[in-house]
Amino acid sequence: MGAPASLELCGLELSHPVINGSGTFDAIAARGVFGDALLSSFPFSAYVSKTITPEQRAGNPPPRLWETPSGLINSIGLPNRGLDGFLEGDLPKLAELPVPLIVSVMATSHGEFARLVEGVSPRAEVAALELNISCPNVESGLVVGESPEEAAALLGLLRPLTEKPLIVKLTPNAHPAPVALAVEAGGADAVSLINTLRSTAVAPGGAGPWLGGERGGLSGPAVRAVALSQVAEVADAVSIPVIGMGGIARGGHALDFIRAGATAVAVGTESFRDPGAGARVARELAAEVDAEGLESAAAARGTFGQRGPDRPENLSQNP
Amino acid sequence: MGAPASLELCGLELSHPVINGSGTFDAIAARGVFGDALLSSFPFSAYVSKTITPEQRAGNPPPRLWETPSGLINSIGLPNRGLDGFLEGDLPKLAELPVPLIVSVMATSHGEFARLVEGVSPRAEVAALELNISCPNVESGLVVGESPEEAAALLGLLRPLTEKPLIVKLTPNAHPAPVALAVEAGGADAVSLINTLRSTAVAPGGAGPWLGGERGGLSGPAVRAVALSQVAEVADAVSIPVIGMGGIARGGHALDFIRAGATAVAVGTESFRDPGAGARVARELAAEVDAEGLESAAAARGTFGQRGPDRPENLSQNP
Amino acid sequence: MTEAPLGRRLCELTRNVESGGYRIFSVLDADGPEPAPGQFCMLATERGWGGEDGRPYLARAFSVAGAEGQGGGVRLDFLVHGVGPGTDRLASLEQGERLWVTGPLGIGFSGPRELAPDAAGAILVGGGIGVAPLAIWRRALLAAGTPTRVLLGYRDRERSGGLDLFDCSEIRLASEDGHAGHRGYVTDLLAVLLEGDDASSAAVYACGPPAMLEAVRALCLEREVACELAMEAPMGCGFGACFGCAVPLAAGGYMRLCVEGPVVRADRVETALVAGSGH
Amino acid sequence: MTEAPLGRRLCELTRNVESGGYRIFSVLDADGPEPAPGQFCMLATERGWGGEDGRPYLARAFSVAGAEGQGGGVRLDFLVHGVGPGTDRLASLEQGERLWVTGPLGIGFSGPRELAPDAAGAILVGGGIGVAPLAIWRRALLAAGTPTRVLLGYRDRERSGGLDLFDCSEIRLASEDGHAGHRGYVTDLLAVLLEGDDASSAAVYACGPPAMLEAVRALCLEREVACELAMEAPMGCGFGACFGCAVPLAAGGYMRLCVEGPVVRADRVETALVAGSGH
Ligand SMILES: Cc1cc2nc3c(=O)[nH]c(=O)nc-3n(C[C@H](O)[C@H](O)[C@H](O)COP(=O)(O)OP(=O)(O)OC[C@H]3O[C@@H](n4cnc5c(N)ncnc54)[C@H](O)[C@@H]3O)c2cc1C
Ligand SMILES: Cc1cc2nc3c(=O)[nH]c(=O)nc-3n(C[C@H](O)[C@H](O)[C@H](O)COP(=O)(O)OP(=O)(O)OC[C@H]3O[C@@H](n4cnc5c(N)ncnc54)[C@H](O)[C@@H]3O)c2cc1C
Ligand SMILES: Cc1cc2nc3c(=O)[nH]c(=O)nc-3n(C[C@H](O)[C@H](O)[C@H](O)COP(=O)(O)O)c2cc1C
Ligand SMILES: Cc1cc2nc3c(=O)[nH]c(=O)nc-3n(C[C@H](O)[C@H](O)[C@H](O)COP(=O)(O)O)c2cc1C
Ligand code: FES
Ligand code: FES
Repeated sequence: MGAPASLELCGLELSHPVINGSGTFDAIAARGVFGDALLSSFPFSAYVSKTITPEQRAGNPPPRLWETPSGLINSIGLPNRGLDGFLEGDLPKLAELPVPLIVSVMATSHGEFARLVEGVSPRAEVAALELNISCPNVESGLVVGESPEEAAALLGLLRPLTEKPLIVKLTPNAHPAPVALAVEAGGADAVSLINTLRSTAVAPGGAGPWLGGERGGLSGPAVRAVALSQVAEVADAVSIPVIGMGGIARGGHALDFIRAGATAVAVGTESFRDPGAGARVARELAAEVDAEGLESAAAARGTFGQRGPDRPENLSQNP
Repeated sequence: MGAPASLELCGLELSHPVINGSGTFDAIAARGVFGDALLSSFPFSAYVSKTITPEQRAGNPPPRLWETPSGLINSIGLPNRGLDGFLEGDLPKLAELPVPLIVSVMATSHGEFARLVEGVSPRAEVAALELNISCPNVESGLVVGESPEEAAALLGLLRPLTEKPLIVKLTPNAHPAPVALAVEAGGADAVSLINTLRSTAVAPGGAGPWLGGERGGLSGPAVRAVALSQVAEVADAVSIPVIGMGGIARGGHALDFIRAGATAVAVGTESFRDPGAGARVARELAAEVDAEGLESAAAARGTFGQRGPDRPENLSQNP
Repeated sequence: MTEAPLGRRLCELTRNVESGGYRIFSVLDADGPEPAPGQFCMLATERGWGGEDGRPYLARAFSVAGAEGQGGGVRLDFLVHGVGPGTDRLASLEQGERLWVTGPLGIGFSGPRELAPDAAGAILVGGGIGVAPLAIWRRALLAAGTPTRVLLGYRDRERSGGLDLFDCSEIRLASEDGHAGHRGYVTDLLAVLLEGDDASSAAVYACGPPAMLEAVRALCLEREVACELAMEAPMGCGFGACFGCAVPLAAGGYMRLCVEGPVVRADRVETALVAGSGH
Repeated sequence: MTEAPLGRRLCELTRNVESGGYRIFSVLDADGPEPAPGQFCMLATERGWGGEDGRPYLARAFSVAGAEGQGGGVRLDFLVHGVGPGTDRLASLEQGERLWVTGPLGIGFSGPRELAPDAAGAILVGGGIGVAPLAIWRRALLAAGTPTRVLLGYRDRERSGGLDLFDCSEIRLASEDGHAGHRGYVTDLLAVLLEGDDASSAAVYACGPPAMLEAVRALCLEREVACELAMEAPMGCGFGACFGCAVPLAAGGYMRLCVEGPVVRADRVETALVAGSGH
C-alpha cells in the first residue's frame, strides 16, 4: 500500500480522495452515536455539510424515503436550521472535525445566495463553499443548475464576495457540461456531480405519490452508470477539478470515477449502509491503485477519455 | 379476471395495454426461435419495430452490453437494413403478426425523416409510426428530442405527410414535458417515454470505455423511478395518450405507470429475461386491476396526480 | 445510551428459531458493546441481500430483544416477522451465515422515576412484533426490582410470537381473534389497569403497530400517565445521516426518530401514526 | 434446430456435482424439447439472482452439455465455472432449488459431411469450460457411427473439469501446467493431427476461450480443413432481441451470435477474439 493517497483539491489538502456527499452524513449526529471514534477515524478527507438555506426549514412531511432496485429515492426537503442557526449551533461543532470543512449553501434568489456566502465565507472554520444550484431562481423561474446563463449570472454575483474556493454542485437532470463550462468561466474552483435524479414512486395501493414531497431524488448504485457518463463529459469539458459521485460503494467504483476524470470522489448513500464507508472506499481505492501498479489514484485520472480515434459514428442519445 | 383489458390507443385497437419497447424484441428472429407459438400467443398487443434509419447500419462494434446494478447499458448503434431493406425484407414478415404494427423511424435531417415517413406510412401493413427523436439534427446540431423548437419544427414537417397516427418517443436526458407539449401542438397523436438514460462504464482494468460505442443507454429496473416521474410529468402536461415504459417487469409496475397517467405501457429489457414477459405483465396487470376492485386499468389512470392541495413547499430538484 | 462502534461489522448467526409465526434469531457480536434496552441495530445479511428486484438494498432496523455478554462477545437477540424482502431474508437465515450489524443505535427507555417522580412500577404494552424491545426492557426492570406488568396483544395465532423472550409467567394476553387471553385489543387491558391505582404509580412503555401506539398515547395523555413509546419510521441509515425517519412533533416540526428515539415520550410527538411506517 | 417454448420456465435442479474445479449440474425440464448439440439455454436462478451489487440481473448463457429424455421430461446437463456473480450463483445451486430456463436456443453443430463432402470423421477440440457442448456433440456423433477424436486442453488442475461428461476413454489431453497429458496447448495436438490424413477426412469442431478458438480457426483455414466454432459473446437475451451479441463477419458487418450461432463456420467470422467475451 505504498501509493501516496494525499492530494490537493482547489487549495484544500486532503489525506485521500474520498469525501462525503452533502446531506448524506451528519457529523454532529454521528458523533453522538459513535462517540469520539468519529474524530479519531473520520471516514472522509473533507466534510461537506448538509445544504443550508437562509431561513430554517422543517423539511418535507414523511414518508421521505423509498427504496428502489439498487437505489433510494429521498424526498427530505432540506431540513436545516437556517444561516443563523448554522453559524451559532452547528459551525462550532463542525470545527472540531479533523478535516477541512466545506459548507453547502442554497437559496432561491441572488440576494439570498449572496447573504449565505457573505455569512459563511468569513468564518475561519470554513475551508470552502459548495453552491447547491439544483434550485429555482424565483426571479427567473428557471432552475439555476439547468441553465448556463443562470449559473453564469450567479457566479458573477458570488465570485467577488469571497476568496474561498467555490465548488458548484451540478444537477444531473439536464446536460451538465454547458453549465460546468459556464461556472468555470465565472470563476468556480471546482464542480461536483451528480446530485440525485428526479424520480418518484406510487404509494402501495395506489393512493397517489408515496413521498410526502411527491417527487424525490434517486441515488445509489442504480445511478452509477449515469453519473459516470456525466462526470466524464464534464471532466472532458472543463479544466477545474471535478468531484465525482453517484452510487460509489467500493474502491473500484471510485477508481472508475477517477479514470473518468474526477480528482476526488464523494460517497453518499453507501454511508447509510455502512457508516464507515468513506474510509473503506478510500482503503479499497488505495489497494486497487496498488494492484494496478499505478503511482497514485491521480495517475489514472482521465484515462477513460484517451481511447484513440476509432470512435464509431454515434447517433447521439441512441445507444 | 372479469376486467375488460382492451383499449383504444390513438385509433389502434389493443387487446391489452402492454406493447413492446422499440428495439427490445425482434419478432422476426423470435419467430425463428419460438416458431408459430409466437403468432398464436404473441406477448404484446401491438408490435413496435426496431428503429429504422434511411440507410442500412451495421451498428456499433462490440462490446455492446454492460450489466449494471438492476439495469443494463446498451450501445447497439441502431443496426438495421435501412428503409428499402425494411420495406422489402422485414415488412412482409411483420405483417403476419396478429397485432397492429408500429414502425419506429429515425433520421438526422428533415429531408431524411420525411423520406422515412413517406416510405413507410402508405403501406397498409403499418398501423402507426413512432418517431424516435433521440437524435441530432445535423442541420442545427441540436438533439431534436431535447429541444421543443426542434421537435415542433419536425412535427410541422412530418404531420402533413401522413394520416396515420404519429407517436413521438421522447428522450429522458432533458425534461420531457416541454417537448411533449411541443409535439402535441404539432399534431402528434401520442408520446412514448422513456428512452434509455445516457450512461457509460469503464472497462475492467481501466482501458477506456467498455462499450464499443463508448456511451450507451441505461434501461431496466434501475431507471423505473426516473421513468415514472417523467411519465407523470408528461401525462400532467399533455392531453394526448402517453405510452409509459422504463423498467417495467411486473404487472404492478405497469399499474403504477397507468396511475401516473399512461394509457398503455411498454416492456423492454424485461423481455430479455423472459421472452414471454409482455403477456405475463398483461396478465399480472389484469389480476392487480381485479384485486383492487377497479373496472379496468383505465380506471386507475392519472390517480397519481390527484393527491390534493397539501403539497409541501418544494425546492425543485432538491428532494 | 451505549455508543456504537464506527462502521458496520460482520457477525455470525448462532440461532434462528420459530416463535408463533415470527422468528427469533441471535447473532454473536464479537466487538460490540451491550445495548441499552430500547436501542436497535441496522441489519443486513452478508449474502443474498438484494434479490431479483434489487431489494433489499439498505439495511433494516430491528429492536434488540435480548442481549447477553458471553464467551467471545455479546449475544444479540432479535425478533422478526416477514413482511417484505428484508424481513423475509432475515427470517430465512441459517446458522453460520453472517450479518452486517450497525449499532446499538438510538435512545432507549427511561426508568419509571425518570418519567414521573411517583412512578414506582412499569406497565409494558406490546403489540405483535412490537413485543421485542419490551422483552429486554422487562429483564432490566426485573433486575432493578421494579414491579412490572406485561400486557401483550396479538392479531391472530399466526402472528403471536415472541412470548419465549419473556421468561416469566405473569403476562396478560389479548388477541383479536380470541385465540389466547382477552378477545380484543391489548389497549382494553391497559384501560382497565389505568382505571385503578396504577394510573398514578406506574409508567407505561408501549411498542407495537402505529394504531396501537396511538391508542396508548391517547389513553395515557388523557389520564396523565407517564408514557414512553418505542416507535417506528422508515429508516435509511439509523444514525442521523439521512433525515429519512422524520416524526412530527407536538410542538411543530420533525425529529429524527433514529437519534432522538426510537423511544420517545408520548406527549412529545404529534401522533404515533407516522406516514410510511407499520404494515 | 429445435424450437424453444415461448417464455422462460421454472425447472428443478436435480444434481450438482464437482468436476475438476467446475460444477456439473442438471435440471429437469418438464416441458422442453430435447436440444440439438451445440444449442444453449439462458439460465437464472429463481432465488438469489441479484445480490448486494444488484447483479446478476440478466440471465446467463450456457451450452447444453448433455440431454436425455426421462420420466417427467428432459434432463439437461450443464457445466459451469464460477467467474462472476451469475456463474458463482449457479455453481452454488442446491438440489431442489429452481432455475428459470429459456431455450434451447441458437444453431448447433452440422454433421461433418454437411461441412465438407469428404469429411467422414470429426475432431473435437475443447478448451476449459468449452468442453461442454462437445460432450453432447460427441454422443450424437457416436450414435451416428461417426469416427470421432476428442482433444481437450486445460490450463491447470484447478480448471480441468467436465471429463466426466465424455463417457469414453479415447480422449487426448493437453494442459498448460502439464498436470495431465501433453504439456502445452490443445492446439499443439490438433496441429499434429492435421499434419496427417485427418486434414482432408475430418471436420473440426472447437469450443473454448477466444484465443484458443482463434488459433484453431487459423490452423484450419490455413490447411483448408472444414471447421465449426462454438463461440461466445456477451448475451443479453439469447433469442435475437437485443442485438448485443454482435460478432464481426469476415464479409464485413456483424451477425447476432445467439440466432446465427453460437456454432459458426470458422471462415464466416472475422475473428474469434470477440471484444467482451471470454475471461
Ligand atoms: C426502530 C425500529 C425497530 C424495529 N424493530 C423491529 C423488530 O424488532 N422486528 C421486526 O420484525 N421489525 C422491526 N422493525 C420494522 C422493520 O424494520 C421493517 O418491517 C422492515 O424494515 C421491513 O423491511 P422489508 O424489506 O421486509 O419490507 P419493505 O418492503 O421495506 O416494507 C415494509 C413497508 O414499507 C413500505 N414499502 C413497500 N415497498 C417499499 C419500498 N420500495 N421502499 C420503501 N418502503 C416500501 C410499505 O409500507 C411496507 O409495508 C423495526 C423498525 C424500526 C424503525
Ligand atoms: C453460447 C454461450 C455458451 C456458454 N456456455 C457456458 C458453459 O457451458 N459454461 C460456462 O461456465 N460458461 C458458459 N458461457 C459463458 C457464461 O455465459 C459467462 O461466463 C457468464 O455469462 C458470466 O456471468 P457471470 O455473472 O458469472 O460473470 P460476469 O460478471 O458477467 O463476467 C464475465 C465477463 O464479463 C465481463 N464483465 C465484468 N463485469 C461486467 C458487467 N458489469 N457487465 C457485463 N460484463 C461484465 C468481464 O469481461 C468478465 O470477465 C457461455 C456463453 C455463451 C455466450
Ligand atoms: C438522503 C439524501 C439527502 C441529500 N441531501 C443533499 C443536500 O442537502 N445537498 C446536496 O447537494 N446533495 C444532497 N444529496 C445528494 C448527495 O450529496 C449525492 O449527490 C447523491 O446522493 C449521489 O451520490 P450517492 O449515490 O453516493 O448517494 C442527498 C442525497 C441523499 C440520498
Ligand atoms: C438493447 C436495447 C435496444 C434498444 N433499441 C431501441 C431502438 O432501436 N429505438 C428506440 O426507440 N428505443 C430503443 N430502446 C429503448 C427501449 O425501447 C425502451 O425505451 C427502454 O429500454 C426503456 O424501457 P425498459 O427499461 O423496459 O427496457 C432500446 C433498449 C434496449 C435495452
Ligand atoms: S434513519 Fe437516517 S436519519 Fe434517521
Ligand atoms: S443475445 Fe440478444 S440478440 Fe443475441
